[in-house]
Amino acid sequence: MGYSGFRVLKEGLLGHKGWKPVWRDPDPRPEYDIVIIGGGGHGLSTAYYLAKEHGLTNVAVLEKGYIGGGNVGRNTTIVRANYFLPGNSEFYSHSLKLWESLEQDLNYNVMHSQRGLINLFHSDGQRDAFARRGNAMVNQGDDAILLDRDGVREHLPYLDFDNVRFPIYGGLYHPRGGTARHDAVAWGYARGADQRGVDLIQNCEVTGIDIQNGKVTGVQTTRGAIRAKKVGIVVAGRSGQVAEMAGMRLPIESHILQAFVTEGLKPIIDHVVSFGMGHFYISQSDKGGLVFGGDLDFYSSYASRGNLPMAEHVMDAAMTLMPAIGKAKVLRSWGGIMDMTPDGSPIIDKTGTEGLFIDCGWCYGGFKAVPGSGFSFAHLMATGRHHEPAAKFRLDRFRTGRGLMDEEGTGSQHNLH
Amino acid sequence: MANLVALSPCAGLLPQTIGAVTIAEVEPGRITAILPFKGQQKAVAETLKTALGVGFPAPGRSEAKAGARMVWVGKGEALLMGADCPDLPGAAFVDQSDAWCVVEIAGEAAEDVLARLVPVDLRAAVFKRGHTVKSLLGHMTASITRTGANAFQIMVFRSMAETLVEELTHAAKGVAARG
Amino acid sequence: MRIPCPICGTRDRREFYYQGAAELLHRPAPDAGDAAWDDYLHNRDNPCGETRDLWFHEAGCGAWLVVTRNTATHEVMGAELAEKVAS
Amino acid sequence: MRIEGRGLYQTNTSVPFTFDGERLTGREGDTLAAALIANDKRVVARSFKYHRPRGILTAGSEEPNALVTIGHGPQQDPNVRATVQELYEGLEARSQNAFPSVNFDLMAVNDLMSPFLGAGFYYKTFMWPKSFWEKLYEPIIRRAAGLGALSGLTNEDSYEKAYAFCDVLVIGAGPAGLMAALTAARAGADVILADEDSQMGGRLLAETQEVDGKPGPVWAAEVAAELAAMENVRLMPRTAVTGAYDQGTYGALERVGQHHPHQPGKPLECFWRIAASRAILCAGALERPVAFPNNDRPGIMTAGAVRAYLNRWGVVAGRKVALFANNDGAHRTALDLMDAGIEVAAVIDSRAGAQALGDYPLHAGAQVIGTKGRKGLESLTVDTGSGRVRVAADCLAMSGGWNPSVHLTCHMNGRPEWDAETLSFLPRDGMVPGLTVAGAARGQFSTAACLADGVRVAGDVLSELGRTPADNAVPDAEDRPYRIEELWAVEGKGRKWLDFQNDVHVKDVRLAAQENFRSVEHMKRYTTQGMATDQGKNSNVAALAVLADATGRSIPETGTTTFRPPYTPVSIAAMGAGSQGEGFAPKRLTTSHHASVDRGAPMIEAGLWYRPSYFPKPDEKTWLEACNREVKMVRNAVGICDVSTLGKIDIQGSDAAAFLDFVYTNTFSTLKVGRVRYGLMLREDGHVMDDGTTARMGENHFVMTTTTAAAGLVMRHLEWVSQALRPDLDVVFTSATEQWAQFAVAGPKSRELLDAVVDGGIDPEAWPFMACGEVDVMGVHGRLFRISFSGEHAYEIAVPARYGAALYRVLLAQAETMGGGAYGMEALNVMRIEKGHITHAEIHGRTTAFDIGFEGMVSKKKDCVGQSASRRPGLLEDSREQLVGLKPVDPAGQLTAGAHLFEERAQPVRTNDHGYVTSVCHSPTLGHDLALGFLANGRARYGETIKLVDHLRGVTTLCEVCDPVFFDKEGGRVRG
Repeated sequence: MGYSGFRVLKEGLLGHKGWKPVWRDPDPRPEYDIVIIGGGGHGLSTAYYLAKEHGLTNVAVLEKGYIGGGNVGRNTTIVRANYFLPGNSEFYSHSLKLWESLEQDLNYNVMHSQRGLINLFHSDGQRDAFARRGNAMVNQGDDAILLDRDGVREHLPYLDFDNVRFPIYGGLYHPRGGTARHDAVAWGYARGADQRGVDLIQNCEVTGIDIQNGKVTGVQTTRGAIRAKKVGIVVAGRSGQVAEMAGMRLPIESHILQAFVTEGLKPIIDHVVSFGMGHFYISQSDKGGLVFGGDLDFYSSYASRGNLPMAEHVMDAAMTLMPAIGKAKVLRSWGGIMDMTPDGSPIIDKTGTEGLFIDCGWCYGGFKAVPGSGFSFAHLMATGRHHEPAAKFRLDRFRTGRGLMDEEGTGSQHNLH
Repeated sequence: MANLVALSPCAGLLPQTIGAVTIAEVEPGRITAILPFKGQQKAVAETLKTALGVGFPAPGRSEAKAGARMVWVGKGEALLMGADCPDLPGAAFVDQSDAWCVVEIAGEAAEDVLARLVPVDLRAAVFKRGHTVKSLLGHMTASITRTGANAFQIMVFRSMAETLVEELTHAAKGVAARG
Repeated sequence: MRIPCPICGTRDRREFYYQGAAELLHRPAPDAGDAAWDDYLHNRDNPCGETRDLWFHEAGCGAWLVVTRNTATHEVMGAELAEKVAS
Repeated sequence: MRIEGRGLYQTNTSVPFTFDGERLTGREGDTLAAALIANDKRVVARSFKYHRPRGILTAGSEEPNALVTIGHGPQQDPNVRATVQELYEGLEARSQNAFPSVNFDLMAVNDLMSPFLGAGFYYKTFMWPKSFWEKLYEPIIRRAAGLGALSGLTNEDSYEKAYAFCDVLVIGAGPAGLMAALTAARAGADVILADEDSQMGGRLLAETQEVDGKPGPVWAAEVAAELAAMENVRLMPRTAVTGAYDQGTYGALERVGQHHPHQPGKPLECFWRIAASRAILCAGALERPVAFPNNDRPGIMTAGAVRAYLNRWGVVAGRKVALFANNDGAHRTALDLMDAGIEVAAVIDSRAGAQALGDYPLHAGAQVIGTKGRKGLESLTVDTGSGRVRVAADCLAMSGGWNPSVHLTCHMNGRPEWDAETLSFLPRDGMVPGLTVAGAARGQFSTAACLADGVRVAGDVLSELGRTPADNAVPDAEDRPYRIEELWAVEGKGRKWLDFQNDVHVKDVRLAAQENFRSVEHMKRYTTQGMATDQGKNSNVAALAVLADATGRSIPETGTTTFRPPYTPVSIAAMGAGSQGEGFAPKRLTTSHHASVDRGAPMIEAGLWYRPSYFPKPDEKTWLEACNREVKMVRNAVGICDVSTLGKIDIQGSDAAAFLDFVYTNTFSTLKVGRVRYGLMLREDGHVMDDGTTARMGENHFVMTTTTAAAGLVMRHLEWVSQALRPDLDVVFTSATEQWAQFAVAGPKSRELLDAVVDGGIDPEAWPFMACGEVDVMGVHGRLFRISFSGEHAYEIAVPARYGAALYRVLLAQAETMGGGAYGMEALNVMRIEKGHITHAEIHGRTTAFDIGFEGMVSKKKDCVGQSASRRPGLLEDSREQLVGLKPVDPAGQLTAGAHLFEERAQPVRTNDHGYVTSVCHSPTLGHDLALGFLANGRARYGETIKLVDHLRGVTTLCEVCDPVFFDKEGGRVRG
């Protein structure tokens, strides 16, 4: 059923009786061509692109809880393509292009809003590093503008420019950066996949992966065994546990990232703003809440909740950067489970088991990757070949040292990002 | 040629009295970091005891005798304050007389002021005279020792003297304003 | 979160730096080969449940600790000096 | 309306305040909400989506409607609950989210459009044309969004944070909490009793019940006084415990300076971190509204709120009050109102068997199926079961039962359990380790039960702590049964509001179910129910019941969403207190800081330290002029620079040399005493961590130097290596950075200068390049190192820090007599680039020893940290980007840091990218720009012409690739 303004008007007059389920709730069939483990953003988009780009619709997405209940439903909703290392650069560039036509593609308003992102810098050294990044973005065909202090002031007059520990030297402006409504992304992909015949199976936890002679044959679930020719693992923070079912040990540690939202306020922050000295980023949602976050809590955890020291640190950063928001009140905090790789960049690859594929390691940046990740992972699973923009997301880069993507420069070892 | 003039870390910043606390700089005398080598902790403690009457303090403790004080500051490390370091063959000893900014905060509100800054229980019932901790004070690492019923010695690295004074006075003003 | 430092007693998490899985204590020989080094540096059990990991009491006594902890509940079962575990 | 003689605060002190500019008067002890009710203000707010006129619904922090803005200018505080804000003289309150006024709001047109604006409508439209979202639709939606407004001005108020510790934290000071605190305190435990209200007593303050033969508020005041007098008790009124965190850590927000006129310097709020061995949650319960048609009219309130306003503050929101309930407890409202002489229009009880407790008209088995009065309730329509009657009433007290305040128990992901008897979610044991629940928060709804539960739970907690309760006596109090039957949504024409603020009604939840948003999480996210400022405190259970009904499941099967911190919203300023302005990080100042500032040097930050950028002369117009002069000064005469910020680590022990061999790639055991060696340190992943010089002061004594930025990192790393990797080594170390003030004395005249300062002068034979040792400087014992970062003949001289300021003055004075002077970071940077010396611009974390041409320094004769990983094939390939020097082909050509490198004729796009520029300077020595950068296979490309492209700054320059050492390659000057 197509969505449109006309349809909304019609249903409004008819008492909304005509709206149909956004997706079905099918029982699992005994066999599929492809089983995707994980009904989060990346799993759903993978299923959608398998169907749409490759015509593969005998596909099931197995979700142990509810669709979109993982990190796609708990993040700070930022969408950007401002990476600078080869590998990341082309991938996020491709993903952003998919975002830019996502509403029309999905016939679902995910409220992708390109309100612009500004990364602030606070020293000459940081300016040079951001210039390098901005030039890489332009090399890639994306947009970047280097703002000086006055340029930042024009966009963000409410920042503290005068009495501040880390003065603002300028900012890297990425006009095509922005935000999207996170839940809608999951629902839009779910609806699109379902409409094309993909079975979305909720409350279905995978408990085992069946492998015979080095080849995957299916999965065991809480709703019975399901045979499959190919299986894709797309479970973010749970990657370690699911991979273990296939006898794999991954270069992943699961960590907490907290995020915060304030009570609704009249618009004050029109961009996405990030602080260069203290891992702090903020935007204001269309409902009026300030949505912001900071760094990892820095200890491995599956608890989806954080502790006060990092929460306070985030507020500290807010107060030094933009004390105009001091009287905004934090309404809710939450924590997502981040699948951290040693170098902070993701993995989209085959595994040592034939027919078993993995898409993981999105660290704290998975939301903006949802379209690109699904597109590239679907390409790999359907064709057996790496999709060019994601070709560097290899599992073996850590062993060989070839193509490490340590954007932060803090090291390609765990807990340095 | 003239001699070099010595300046203390908080010169021009202290003392200050705010509400029910007074914050003043302390001239600690000579400070020597003592780090016993492997297996030498006991021998070093005995040498110190013989020479100065103070041993090597247990974690979280300080000892004092006739002006000489030993303040524990970390794993395998204590500061000898107020006395010259005797010959200690079993330990590394490093002059730190100029490395620390040493301040005393005293008065009825001292505990309340420190409760704004230090994530450790410093109330008299659990943190008694002679007890010491290495912890945070605001965003700085600090050594904090109770020196009296309402008095604490605070030490941070010399370069952060100005921040220390700002943190303490800011907290003291908030406490005082509550009345 | 509070961590029981064997030297200082139980302290707020903000005094500690986190390093990750305690298997970092078992450094392979220089010639152990790339698989052993890859495993040591990168691959992790990443358990959901009990784990042993490394914490540094940076703003306290300066001891490296091995903390036994539950990653699902954040329960902390205990801590020992890394030095003792390692030697 | 004020009822004289009623209420706890019988003073004659009137308190003037304004609401939307109108001058009004309240009474001491009032909340803003009580004062507005006393002044017969009915519409005090507008709802979020439909801009419906709204009145006050509750008497607590859960209030979803009556949010106002307090104050103006930088003090402007949006979204303040009128039900919590205490009245004070001059309080300035304004309504929000209405234009032009709360009584006449043009945005109420949304209400007429509501058939089209149901749950999730925006996901289905606003998609065409593509470009209209950012340009048209979103701006309109954003303008309509939000409740109150921030001032947009920098905060000027004071906030604070603090820590507290206790054996037992009691959260909530109602009957259960007071008894729990009293029991624990009398047994000698260290107790903190925190309550979000301004006064201890909880519901006792709002009811007319007696405890121990005394009026409840009197009893509560006596207990609070006893507790206040005990040394082991800390009472924290106006303090909401906002979050439960691990190992007994609780966050709490105290309102310190918001209940009286502004006092400059006094904190407005304090955010507490409380570490408690045990906690007892006595947070009470919150009353549920009932979803019946048009249940959101001003004048419709929870029954408990009606009693609170009457009994505590002596005000009533109407003259004819009706009651709609499904439980016995609510009937007290009618009794209290009649006692105060207020007409009770009707009591409508949905239970067929309901009995009247007094002389009031009761409709048992009846329901309210409609209301009238857009800006204030006028009448209700009641379905009595046998027909419809219209009841005139201007206030309706409603009660759908009570929800225990289990929120904190859910902060660690625990889910409460549905209880069919109380029709509420009750906490399970152990949801938060160390936290036990007592009283109404676990479904004990009578006062007597709460008192007894507080005593019992405190006793359990005490025995866990190894203490014995001193006294187990429980005071007498009312023990009336609760008796409740299900009543969630009443059918009938009109919208039945669930989430008042977000305008979510029963039909929205049913639409969600119809569209298969059947998971409670999906329903919440799709409809926005529970996402308003009350976080579903008023609406969650009823919405869940409606969803359960719509999906044919029971409530337990349907499940519940979780509660996450904070319990009540916490201002960013409170949680980030102390960090505004310069408080975000410590400032580290060198001993020469003030002298540099006095000379007009702009100070820049490096690893928390402040260092001088350059020292302008009066005739110099730009920083570059000053920088060029300083470079020439050092190259031709002598310059002084404070280098105390570099980390200095004193390392001693019989295995000190072996230790250094393990942490550095190169060998230090072969270094002679009295000599200095440059060292390179890797991370275990084989990339460069830091570099610096280390001096051997004695056989078993070294002083290591780190870069300024990495000093802490290196110290942590050394501890790691010594404790975890090499506990076998006999080595100890400590930071000596702060003990020494150290100055570089650089330039051809440096020895001449030092001859005048160092006692006994400098014997050139004794001080060759890379020598170190102890010296006396004007009678002060110090250290001298003959090392150079500038490439000139240079020394670093160190004295104890107390003499730093004095020595800097002496050195400068001496230098100035020799045509020299101070130089800053800009000149230092130019000189090190001229010499090809790397900094963290080059060793930025992704570079290896191979990349910077130092792979020869990674000794193969010994193991060291990072050695194995550095041998990975991918880290040794020629195609890697390698450190090179770059100079413009045209000497006037401009180089910029951050630019990328391409072959001369290649398009500047990613696929042609060959590298990038890390450091750039204008060299006054060579007369053109210089750069260091990384170029693919760069070392093999010296002499090649490549293209530097900086899109962002619009620069394209052809460069020659060269060796990174541009000046004095042979090093004659440094050794001279």
